[in-house]
Amino acid sequence: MKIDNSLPLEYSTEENRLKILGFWIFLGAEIALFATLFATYFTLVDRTANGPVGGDIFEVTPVLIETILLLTSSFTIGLGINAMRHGSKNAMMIFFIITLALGAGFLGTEIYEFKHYVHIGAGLQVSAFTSILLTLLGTHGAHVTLGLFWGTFIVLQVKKRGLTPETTNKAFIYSLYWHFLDVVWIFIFSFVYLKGMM
Amino acid sequence: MNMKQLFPRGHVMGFIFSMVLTAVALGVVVYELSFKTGMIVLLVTAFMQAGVQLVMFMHAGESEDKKAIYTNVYYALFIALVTIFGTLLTMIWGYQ
Amino acid sequence: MDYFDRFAVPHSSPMIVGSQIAIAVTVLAILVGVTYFKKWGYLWREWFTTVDHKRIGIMYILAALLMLFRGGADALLMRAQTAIPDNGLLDGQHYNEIFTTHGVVMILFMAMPFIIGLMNIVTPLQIGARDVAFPRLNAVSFWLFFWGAMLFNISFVVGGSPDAGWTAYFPLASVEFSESVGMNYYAIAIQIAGIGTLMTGINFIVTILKMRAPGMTLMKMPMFTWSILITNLIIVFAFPVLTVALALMTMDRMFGTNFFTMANGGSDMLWANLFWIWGHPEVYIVILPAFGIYSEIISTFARRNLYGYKSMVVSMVAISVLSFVVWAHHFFTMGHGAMVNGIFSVTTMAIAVPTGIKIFNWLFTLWRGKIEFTVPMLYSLAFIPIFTIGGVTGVMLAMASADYQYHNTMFLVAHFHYVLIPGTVFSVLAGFTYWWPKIFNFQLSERIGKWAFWFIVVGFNVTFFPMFITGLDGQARRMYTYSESTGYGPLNMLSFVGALGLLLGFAFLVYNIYWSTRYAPRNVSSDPWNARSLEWATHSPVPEYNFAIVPEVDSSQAFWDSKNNGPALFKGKYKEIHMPNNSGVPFILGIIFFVWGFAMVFSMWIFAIIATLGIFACMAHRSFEKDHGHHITVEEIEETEKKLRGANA
Amino acid sequence: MKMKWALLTIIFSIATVLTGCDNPLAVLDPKGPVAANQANVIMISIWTMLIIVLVVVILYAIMLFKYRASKSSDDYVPPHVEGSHVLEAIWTIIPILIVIFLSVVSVRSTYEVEATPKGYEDQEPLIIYAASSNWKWHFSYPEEDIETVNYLFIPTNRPIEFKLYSYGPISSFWIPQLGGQKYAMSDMVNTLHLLADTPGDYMGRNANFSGSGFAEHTFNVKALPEEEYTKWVDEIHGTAKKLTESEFDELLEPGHVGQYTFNGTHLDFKPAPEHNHGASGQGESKHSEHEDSKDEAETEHQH
Repeated sequence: MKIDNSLPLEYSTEENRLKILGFWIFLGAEIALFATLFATYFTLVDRTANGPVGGDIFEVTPVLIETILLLTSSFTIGLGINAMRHGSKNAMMIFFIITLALGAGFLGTEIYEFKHYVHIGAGLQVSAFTSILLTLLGTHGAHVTLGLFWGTFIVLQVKKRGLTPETTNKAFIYSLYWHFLDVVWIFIFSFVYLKGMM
Repeated sequence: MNMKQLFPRGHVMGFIFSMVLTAVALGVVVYELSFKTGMIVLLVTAFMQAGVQLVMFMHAGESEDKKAIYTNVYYALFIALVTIFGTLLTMIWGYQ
Repeated sequence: MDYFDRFAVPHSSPMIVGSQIAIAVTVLAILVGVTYFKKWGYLWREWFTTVDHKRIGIMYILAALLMLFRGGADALLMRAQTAIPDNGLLDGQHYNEIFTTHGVVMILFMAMPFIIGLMNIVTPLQIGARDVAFPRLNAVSFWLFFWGAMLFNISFVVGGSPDAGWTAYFPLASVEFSESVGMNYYAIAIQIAGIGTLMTGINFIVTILKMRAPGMTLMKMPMFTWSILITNLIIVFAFPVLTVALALMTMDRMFGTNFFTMANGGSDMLWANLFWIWGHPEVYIVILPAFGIYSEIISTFARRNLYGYKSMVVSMVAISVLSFVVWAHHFFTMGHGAMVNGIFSVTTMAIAVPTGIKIFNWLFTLWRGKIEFTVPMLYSLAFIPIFTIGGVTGVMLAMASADYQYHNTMFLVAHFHYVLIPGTVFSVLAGFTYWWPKIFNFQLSERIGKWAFWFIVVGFNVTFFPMFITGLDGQARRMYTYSESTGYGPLNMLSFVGALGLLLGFAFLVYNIYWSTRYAPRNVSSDPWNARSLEWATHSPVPEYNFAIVPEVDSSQAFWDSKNNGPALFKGKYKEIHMPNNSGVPFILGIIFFVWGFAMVFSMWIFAIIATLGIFACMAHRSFEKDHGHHITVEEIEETEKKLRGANA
Repeated sequence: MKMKWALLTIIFSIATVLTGCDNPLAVLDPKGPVAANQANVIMISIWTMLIIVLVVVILYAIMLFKYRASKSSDDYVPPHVEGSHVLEAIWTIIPILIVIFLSVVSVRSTYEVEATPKGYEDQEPLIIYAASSNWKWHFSYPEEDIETVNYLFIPTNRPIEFKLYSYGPISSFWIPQLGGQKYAMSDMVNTLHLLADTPGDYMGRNANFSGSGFAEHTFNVKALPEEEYTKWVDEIHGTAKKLTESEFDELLEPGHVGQYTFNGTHLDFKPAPEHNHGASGQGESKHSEHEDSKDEAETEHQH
């Protein structure tokens, strides 16, 4: 395997560069996926039937906690990649573990939020609005859940195998995924919650 | 590694910036802006946040595939906007 | 036994029982045959676990041919049923199932895999690469498509076929109006195959962007490769929409959500909207590669370079953008005002411009050429006028107010068959015949091929042209019967006669494969058509590593140049080649997805959860796996090359 | 080449069939201004498209005839020609002009068919609610307070506004000789403007696939002069029985029924889903953004 030492490890082989570009294109597809969910959300947002409207059920506190947790985790994973580029395995692992902890905190808050919605009569089957609200949030939440497992695998691999072209490549791609989830959340935060509460 | 290496300026600034943008967006609810101004504020802050993530954290422009990556992102954005606004046009705005 | 009742077909008939028996016997015969001839090991090592793009391509095409006959049988039954008024061959329910599966099978399980198969075989060869960017992912794509297609096909004999049309409009496709598991099959099977397709899209974009031979800039890529790049771009951005739409459909049918329902605020129009946001780009996904194939073939057999290369590329890019902004023309009659209809009417007609540019460029590629009428060329030449009719009727349909009269009629059916058959079907038949010697090292018989061609072309026109007329006379599509007083009888009979012609044509095609495999001369040259692009610079059959030395390229027809005193393609010495290892995981993942899908269709949640865990286990395995591939040594390359050169000397 | 002649024959035979008079095709045999408008657009587009097809076919025939290998000498080597900016510009600009021309025709006609036909604006349109259920059509005449099933009587020379909706799958209301179709859906009401200027019997049907009974989902249309129409209405007032809710519910059951006539309409006890856009929770607090569009929709209807 040819390793180009002038580049960061995650870019150092041709295979790595293919994977990074491939993942960017995958993120393009993810944008289209979430755009479709948003389009559906905006179409159905007023179709509340006998169920509640957004303004009735949204609460600022949990949403703000989720936002801050996720934004911070996006910051820490950025620091993790920075540490990785400086070759500091330990710092990188610490930042990744913090990221995963913040992600788990986000997920916990979201689970609490979902339970709350079902409790106050805004379950999945109540109206077109609640169906798409929970589906949109749920799709993002499922991505985060998957990300937590993925991140754990990467931490384990870095611990065992050290910073190699493969592990750094995986970690970098994972960071792209995590940042992307943050971007999606920003749009959910703005156009689902804040717009709904306005 | 020292603190400066662990917490590079760009990342810290990006993080502070994203927190500020979140606070501004939150202002829409706190200050009960009109729907129109509120939407404008939200659009601006959301897209700026996305930009911060894309450029500062995701390093979209750092590799030899910069052009392909940006083309991909712009194309995706185009599709996203067409899907969202096209759907609104055919599902809601189009009916009288 | 109650548990097993759910697997019974709700609306059985002798025909279905017959098929159940036939399918069971065939499957058993295959299993026994493979065991008897001790071929399991061979199949597993050489095919099920392969990551070689050429073999994956062959498997795609085999599956597509199978599906072509499944969809073709459906079509023939439809034409037979409507050949005479008040016919009793099929009842309404069966007819509905048949046209639903005909549409899904032909578009998603025939046209798409056929095209993906050709692009698998040809694209890496055409850009001078040794494989695709992610060979393992490529195998996953194939097996997801394959098992998705199989899942869809068993609906016919287990639990009941989908019956709400390939467009599956709500509320007709809801549990309320379509109680059997048929539409569950639709939602789940297409989902599985669709995920595979999305991965193919990513894979080929990266392959084409990053793995071209040195010197091959974007504007020096062969036109087929260009068409594949654009096609995959559309795949990547259109398929996620389908993923979402099908997921919402699944939730509506299984979990009681209210996206498209009639109660609680659901919107049936939204399904149509999402379906066509994917559906219209999908049309271009199956048409653009055809444009690429024709560009290659016409230029080869006119013995000329492609006319207007740049405008060909620009028009394709324009089509890819426009394809995303026209979808509402599929439901002009849904009641949005004149403003919306006007906008989509204009964007739709605008597509005619880049398409027209391509037609004229092909015509001028013939200009001052030296045209040879081989079978691939015949299909390409037949395409031009027939597709033009398809295209101009498309413009007619794009006129919103007139569409109120064409919509849902046989006129529309005639139009899209006039686009898709010369566009997609002719092109894959042409490409299949054209690239056949590259894959198998012998040519298909030209004589039998021409018989097939003439029956298919004439049969096609006789089948579909009358539909333009019955459509304008008010015959709606998807009617299983009509009364004699409507006067639709004679023309429908004519359609049926044409369909029989098509059947004969395809019979010749199969016979050709059989005859040529047995009797055609072997050891034809590695460039039997005197062609122009890089895939013909390889040996036939192509060795595992494609190119012993990576070619250096200077134009879009580098091989032609090198044959005509241009610069040599292969410079330098053999070096060790790194190749990916085979893997059984993609195949197993495909089967797990099949089990998952089957469990989902019948709401057997425990099995579904177990299968889901299996899918995650496969992904985790991949994450921890260390697989660095293998190396082919210089000695091995020398030996292979010597053998292949000897064979073709 | 045989193909060329085959094609030319086909094209001219279409032209003859389409314009032929002995047995005209329904869509091209309009009996009212809306269908006439659409037939006109169809003919304009056919003739325009025929020009394009002819240009392509002629060029095609020339190329195939002149440049086949059997006609050229063995040592002829076709030249390398990149393309021609002039020619490529020609076949870009001319299609653009054609598309612009057809766009104008299309958009203008689309606006026309979405309004009361020209020359009849001074008349009060007759409003008929056409509701589909599997697999029947229910026609309610609120003005006359009568309801029919599976058949439709209309006065000639009076604009008619059909209000379309459905009690089941999406259906498409279509009377080819009076004008194009439009969808009837469960959560909103669509408006279709039609007018018959010739008395006669016409075929009407659901054109959109709606399940196993779809093929027979048809209705008969009879257009009568105004006075005969009034006579028919009076007759019904005298003879037909009153439509009850239970009877209507029974009619909604899936299946095929014959023709029925009633006094009174189902609108009294089952109003059409108007001004609704499927937001079944009407009157609940709405987001301001959509409130605007809703208000507009409402005022539009009052015009």
